[in-house]
Amino acid sequence: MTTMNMIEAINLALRESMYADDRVMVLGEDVGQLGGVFRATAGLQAQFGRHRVVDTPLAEGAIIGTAVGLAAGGMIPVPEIQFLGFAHQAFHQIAGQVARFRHRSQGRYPMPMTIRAPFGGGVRTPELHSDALEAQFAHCPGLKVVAPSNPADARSLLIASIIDPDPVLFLEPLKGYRLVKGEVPESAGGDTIGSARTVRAGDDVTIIAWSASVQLAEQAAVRAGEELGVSVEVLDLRSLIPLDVTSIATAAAKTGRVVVVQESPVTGGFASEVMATIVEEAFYDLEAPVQRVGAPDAPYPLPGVEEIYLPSVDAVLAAIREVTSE
Amino acid sequence: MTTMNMIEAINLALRESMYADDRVMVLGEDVGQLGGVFRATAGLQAQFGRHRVVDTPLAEGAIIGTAVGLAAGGMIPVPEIQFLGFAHQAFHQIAGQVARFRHRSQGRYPMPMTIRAPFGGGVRTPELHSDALEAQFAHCPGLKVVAPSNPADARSLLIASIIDPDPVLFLEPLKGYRLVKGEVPESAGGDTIGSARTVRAGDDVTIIAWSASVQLAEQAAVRAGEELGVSVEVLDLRSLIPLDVTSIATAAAKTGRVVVVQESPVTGGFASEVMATIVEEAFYDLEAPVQRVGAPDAPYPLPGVEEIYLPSVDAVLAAIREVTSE
Amino acid sequence: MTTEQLVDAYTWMTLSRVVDERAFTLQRQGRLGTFSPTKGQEASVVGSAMALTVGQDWIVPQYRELGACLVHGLPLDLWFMYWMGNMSGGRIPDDVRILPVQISLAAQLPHAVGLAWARRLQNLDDVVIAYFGDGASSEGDFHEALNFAGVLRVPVIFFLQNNGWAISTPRSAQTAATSFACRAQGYGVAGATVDGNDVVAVYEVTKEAVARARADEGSTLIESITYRLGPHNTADDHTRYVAEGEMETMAEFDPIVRLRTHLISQGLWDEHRDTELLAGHARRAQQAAVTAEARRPHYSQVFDHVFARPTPRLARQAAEAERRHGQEPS
Amino acid sequence: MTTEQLVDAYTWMTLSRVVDERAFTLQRQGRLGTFSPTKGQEASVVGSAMALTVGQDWIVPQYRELGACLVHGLPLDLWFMYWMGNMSGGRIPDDVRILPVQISLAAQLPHAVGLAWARRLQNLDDVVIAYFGDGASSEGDFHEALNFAGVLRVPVIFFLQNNGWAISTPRSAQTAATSFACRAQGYGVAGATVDGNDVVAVYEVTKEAVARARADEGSTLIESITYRLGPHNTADDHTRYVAEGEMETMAEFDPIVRLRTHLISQGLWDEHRDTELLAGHARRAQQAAVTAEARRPHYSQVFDHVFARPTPRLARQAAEAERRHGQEPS
Ligand SMILES: Cc1ncc(C[n+]2csc(CCOP(=O)(O)OP(=O)(O)O)c2C)c(N)n1
Ligand SMILES: Cc1ncc(C[n+]2csc(CCOP(=O)(O)OP(=O)(O)O)c2C)c(N)n1
Ligand SMILES: [Mg+2]
Ligand SMILES: [Mg+2]
Repeated sequence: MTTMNMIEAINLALRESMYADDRVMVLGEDVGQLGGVFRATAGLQAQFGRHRVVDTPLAEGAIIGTAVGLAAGGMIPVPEIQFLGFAHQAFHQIAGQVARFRHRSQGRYPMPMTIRAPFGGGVRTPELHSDALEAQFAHCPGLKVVAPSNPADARSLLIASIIDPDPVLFLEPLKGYRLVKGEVPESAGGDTIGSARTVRAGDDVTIIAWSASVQLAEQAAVRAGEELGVSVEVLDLRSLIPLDVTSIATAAAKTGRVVVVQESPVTGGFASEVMATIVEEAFYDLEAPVQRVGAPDAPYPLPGVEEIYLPSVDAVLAAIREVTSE
Repeated sequence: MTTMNMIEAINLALRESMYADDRVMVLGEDVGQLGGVFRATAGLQAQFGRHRVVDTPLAEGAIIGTAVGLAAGGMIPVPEIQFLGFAHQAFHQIAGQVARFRHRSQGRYPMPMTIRAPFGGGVRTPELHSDALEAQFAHCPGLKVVAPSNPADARSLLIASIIDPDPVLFLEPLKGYRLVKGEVPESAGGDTIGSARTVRAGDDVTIIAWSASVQLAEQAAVRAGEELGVSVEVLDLRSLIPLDVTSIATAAAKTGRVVVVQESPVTGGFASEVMATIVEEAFYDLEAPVQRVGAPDAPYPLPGVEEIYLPSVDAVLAAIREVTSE
Repeated sequence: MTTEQLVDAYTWMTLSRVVDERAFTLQRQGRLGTFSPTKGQEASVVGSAMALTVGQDWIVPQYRELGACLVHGLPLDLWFMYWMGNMSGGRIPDDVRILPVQISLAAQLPHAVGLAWARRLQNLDDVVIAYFGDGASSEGDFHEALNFAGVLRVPVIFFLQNNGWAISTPRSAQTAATSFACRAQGYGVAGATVDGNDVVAVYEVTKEAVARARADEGSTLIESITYRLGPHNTADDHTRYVAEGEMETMAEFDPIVRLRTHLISQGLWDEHRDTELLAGHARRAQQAAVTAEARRPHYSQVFDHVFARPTPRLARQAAEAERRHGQEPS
Repeated sequence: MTTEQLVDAYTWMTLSRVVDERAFTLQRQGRLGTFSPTKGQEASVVGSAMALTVGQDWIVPQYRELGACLVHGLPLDLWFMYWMGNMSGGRIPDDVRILPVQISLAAQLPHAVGLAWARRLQNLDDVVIAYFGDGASSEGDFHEALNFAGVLRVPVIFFLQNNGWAISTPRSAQTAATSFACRAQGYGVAGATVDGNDVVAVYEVTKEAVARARADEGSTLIESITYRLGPHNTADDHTRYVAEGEMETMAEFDPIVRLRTHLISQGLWDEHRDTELLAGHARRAQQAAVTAEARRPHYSQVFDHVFARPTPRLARQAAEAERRHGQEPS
């Protein structure tokens, strides 16, 4: 066991993956010489060379588009999008090409590819760098979407994503890059994409969250215990696609009182899918309406008001109060 | 009252809008000389001239991007995207620019713009022409999303969208273009964006749908009456953003048994938002779990199997049976 | 081009034309979906494809390059299946080096760059040719792909078929540039313009580009000036926008007529062989169409190959479909 | 440029530099967010902006063009507010013709085309200048915007600041083209290259482009060759990728030093005036920063101006925020 932050865990996973399989290569803006603007790819070019860690011209569409060709041609590309907001420049390649190539070719051209991108707010970035856009990508059939909340998962799920024969959008919580530290085991083990994990057991209320919202949920859980005497279970989805429907149903049924926390604007966010799934799978176990916590239906604002925009521990606590009120 | 199909109603609304306000202009691929590949803009160039109905080069990003500048410069652009699937090429302009310009400039640069695009399946198109992608756009704060199901609404809502001071993505059901006919009143009246409408009253089950799925819902409603003796109400959302939360809650509460029908793949589709809204607003009125009908979590396939992919009247009927089973 | 190659080119070009006609008829009968004929562009498509090595080099199509796919080994029945809406038609055989039909304009261009890059990283000297139109050249993907190609110095031939039209939009409204090929220097790649209705010229210019690519001298942008002799696709009515008489005038430059005239004048061809060839093509097209039609699409095409293994929810959806459609005759 | 204009240019350039320095300090103190200094590019930014008519023509910025915005009337306190993270800093006064800061690289280029198009449609002869970098030029938006500009023949000046870097990516890795300006002919627009550290040259070349644009002769792509004299932004450590000594060498071409030397040599300037000017700038920057800091952002910035009128749900969310934050001092 070693303690590391998210960035170190991601860097480790990349290094391990590149070491294990020399078809794995990294490409993107500033990933080589600089080692990434957050240093996620630091040292990789020195270790694996300029052919496997490539500073590309500045064009997200072509970063993903060439990765499609690289995959078709026998490589396992791991493109980085510097901030998820700029994956919009490549949306046609991600939704229309990456996600559909295996299906279109009926298996002839699989797309083993992992697109890495930091996302989410709370670190006072310029505009367009902080929006939590996962729901837009979770509705692109053929694409998997993985969103770890802690270093151990970041490491094991990134390795699993790169090994996975299908394309994965691997979302890294910007806020957690340096802030979230945790134990990472010696061996990456055989983690699998598509399984949620209970990160905290509890009896009265279930919070379902992913990525940076898991920390929010955990903080709220602690305070709910202390301030309200409410015992809270926290389920970390870890992956949105595939969605771990079974674990969601079990966790929801266990307490019958569920709060779903997302960082993105409420309307059309992925929490709505989680709620719909709970209605389908655990309706008769519900004791109260599922509560949803998220940002308002507005673009991510400038830093001056981001704390007002972002869901807070208080807001999660209020939802816990609400869901236990009847 | 005149009977017309969707295309004729849209063409009429464009003509009326251009006649009423000479800042309104149409731009896009093949919209001028040809009058659009579906003839939605037929005759407009002849009537309003080459400056107001413009055949652009083939680039969706620039069609939307120049529309941003046109709006900032005092025009009211109505860009057409030939098929919604190709709006992905402009996703960065739609989500990152069109939707955010008013907010970014704190009101200095509003974006009066209506982006028209046909979408949805059932008409045996080539790949990428038929996917129902509305959920991806309904999660772009700052953008309105309107999706009429019939000619009268297409006409009145398109006029309302063009008048609206904010940007609207106006989704036109490809399948309904010629197939769906209906009465259209002499005057467009003052329709408003953001209000749902009950298109069929009923007592036992509520179906909520939008765009082409409304016809599916209506057909299922008739059969449910005949075959199951179940009286079905149908609520046509007409607009996804703004969402008519009140009408959804009322319609759900009325019967307590709700089926939501969407054409898009189930996971992460807009039906999940409708279900989450029902849970938030009408949970205690529910008599049974809300049922969701949609396409499988797969890309829209080639025509040979599209009837298997698309939600069917049978599938809606099965959901009605399910929701009335307890 | 050798004499033999000239006759080969003529064979492929006429086969393409015959298949077009067959497919058009099938479309009118409701037995085949919307498709875009190659008519008028056969020299451009076939001449370029013949300059690459079949089985080694790669074809990255848009959607209007039947002849190139045939030259490189695509079974004709697969082509019919695809345009009949059968997803299995998209399953290109393992030993055929062609990427799937690309409906999204210019989206295939960065794929071609990545593919060539991958092969070079594996120390293989495959060359990639990517087809696209004058309209597609206005998409951002064109620019990004060519710029990457220049920087990466990959062996790609960007083969732009300037056929005068993007549906109803004339070339003159597509760009104010005097040529498309002149864009090459803006990316540090080679550029060339060629009469796309002259199969020999097309072959030669592509051959040079292939040689450069193979020798690691990088990419080439070739503008092949040709003409779309008919509607954009089976759903299009070109009389709404093509000036009266223009198609008829342009038909005089039909590359098939031109090559036939040349072959006959050189004593390499005659009426009799022509009749036989066309009859053979007709049989072959008919046969392929029948084979394709007989392979009814299976409901599972919706679910298979979305992922290597379906997600739990997709598996459930597939099981549900199996329950509903599994018994239907296929 | 007239003598007076030269001194004006020097005034704006030095003000830009002083504001950079002030902002850098504030950033280090945690009082201002991540921002990108103009340092080294002041001649390029100011010289070009001065070639347009203030109050009539339009500035379409990326994010590194403080000087151009100042020339065209942006109140300095708004600039500080914006980079301090106060959304009200994005509210450009009605009589100032500047579009908002654009974080998405090259996304503003089609906006500039549309804006110019709109003005022409209204029979106005405004000209638009759009700024962007060597890195941004690789985005698809660049290509699409220039191609539209050519076809529409709109009065836009595409002002590409080639400052050698896109964060850590050197110009040599950005494109294999020998120049960026040579791309102009691929769009049928005019092209020009200029020494971006020579304010007179920049002014002159832009002036010509403005004249062409105003005369309805279309757009120009200007490549201004300059150098980023420092890190990409306040979060960047350029020593990780800039060769040792390179910044120091390039500092010898600092456009401010160059212009000052010229002014002094022409007897138009002296040490005393310089000291006074800089002191005035420092006071002005300090004052603007203080004013900006005093205007605390109000919670309602999250909700206001998302739409003309909020959707019902957004209104509910705003009411909830009002309940939670409405009482906080602002
Ligand atoms: C990205 C994208 N936008 C729009 C379309 C719709 N569309 C199909 S073909 C076509 C014209 C293409 O013209 P060109 O590239 O010149 O090719 P050609 O059809 O002439 O071979 C259009 C606009 C599309 N398929 N993809
Ligand atoms: C579309 C997009 N992709 C990536 C980024 C992240 N990013 C910000 S600045 C920058 C480099 C820009 O270089 P250049 O265009 O040369 O402008 P400069 O900073 O040198 O002025 C990058 C990659 C962004 N802001 N937008
Ligand atoms: Mg064409
Ligand atoms: Mg730069």
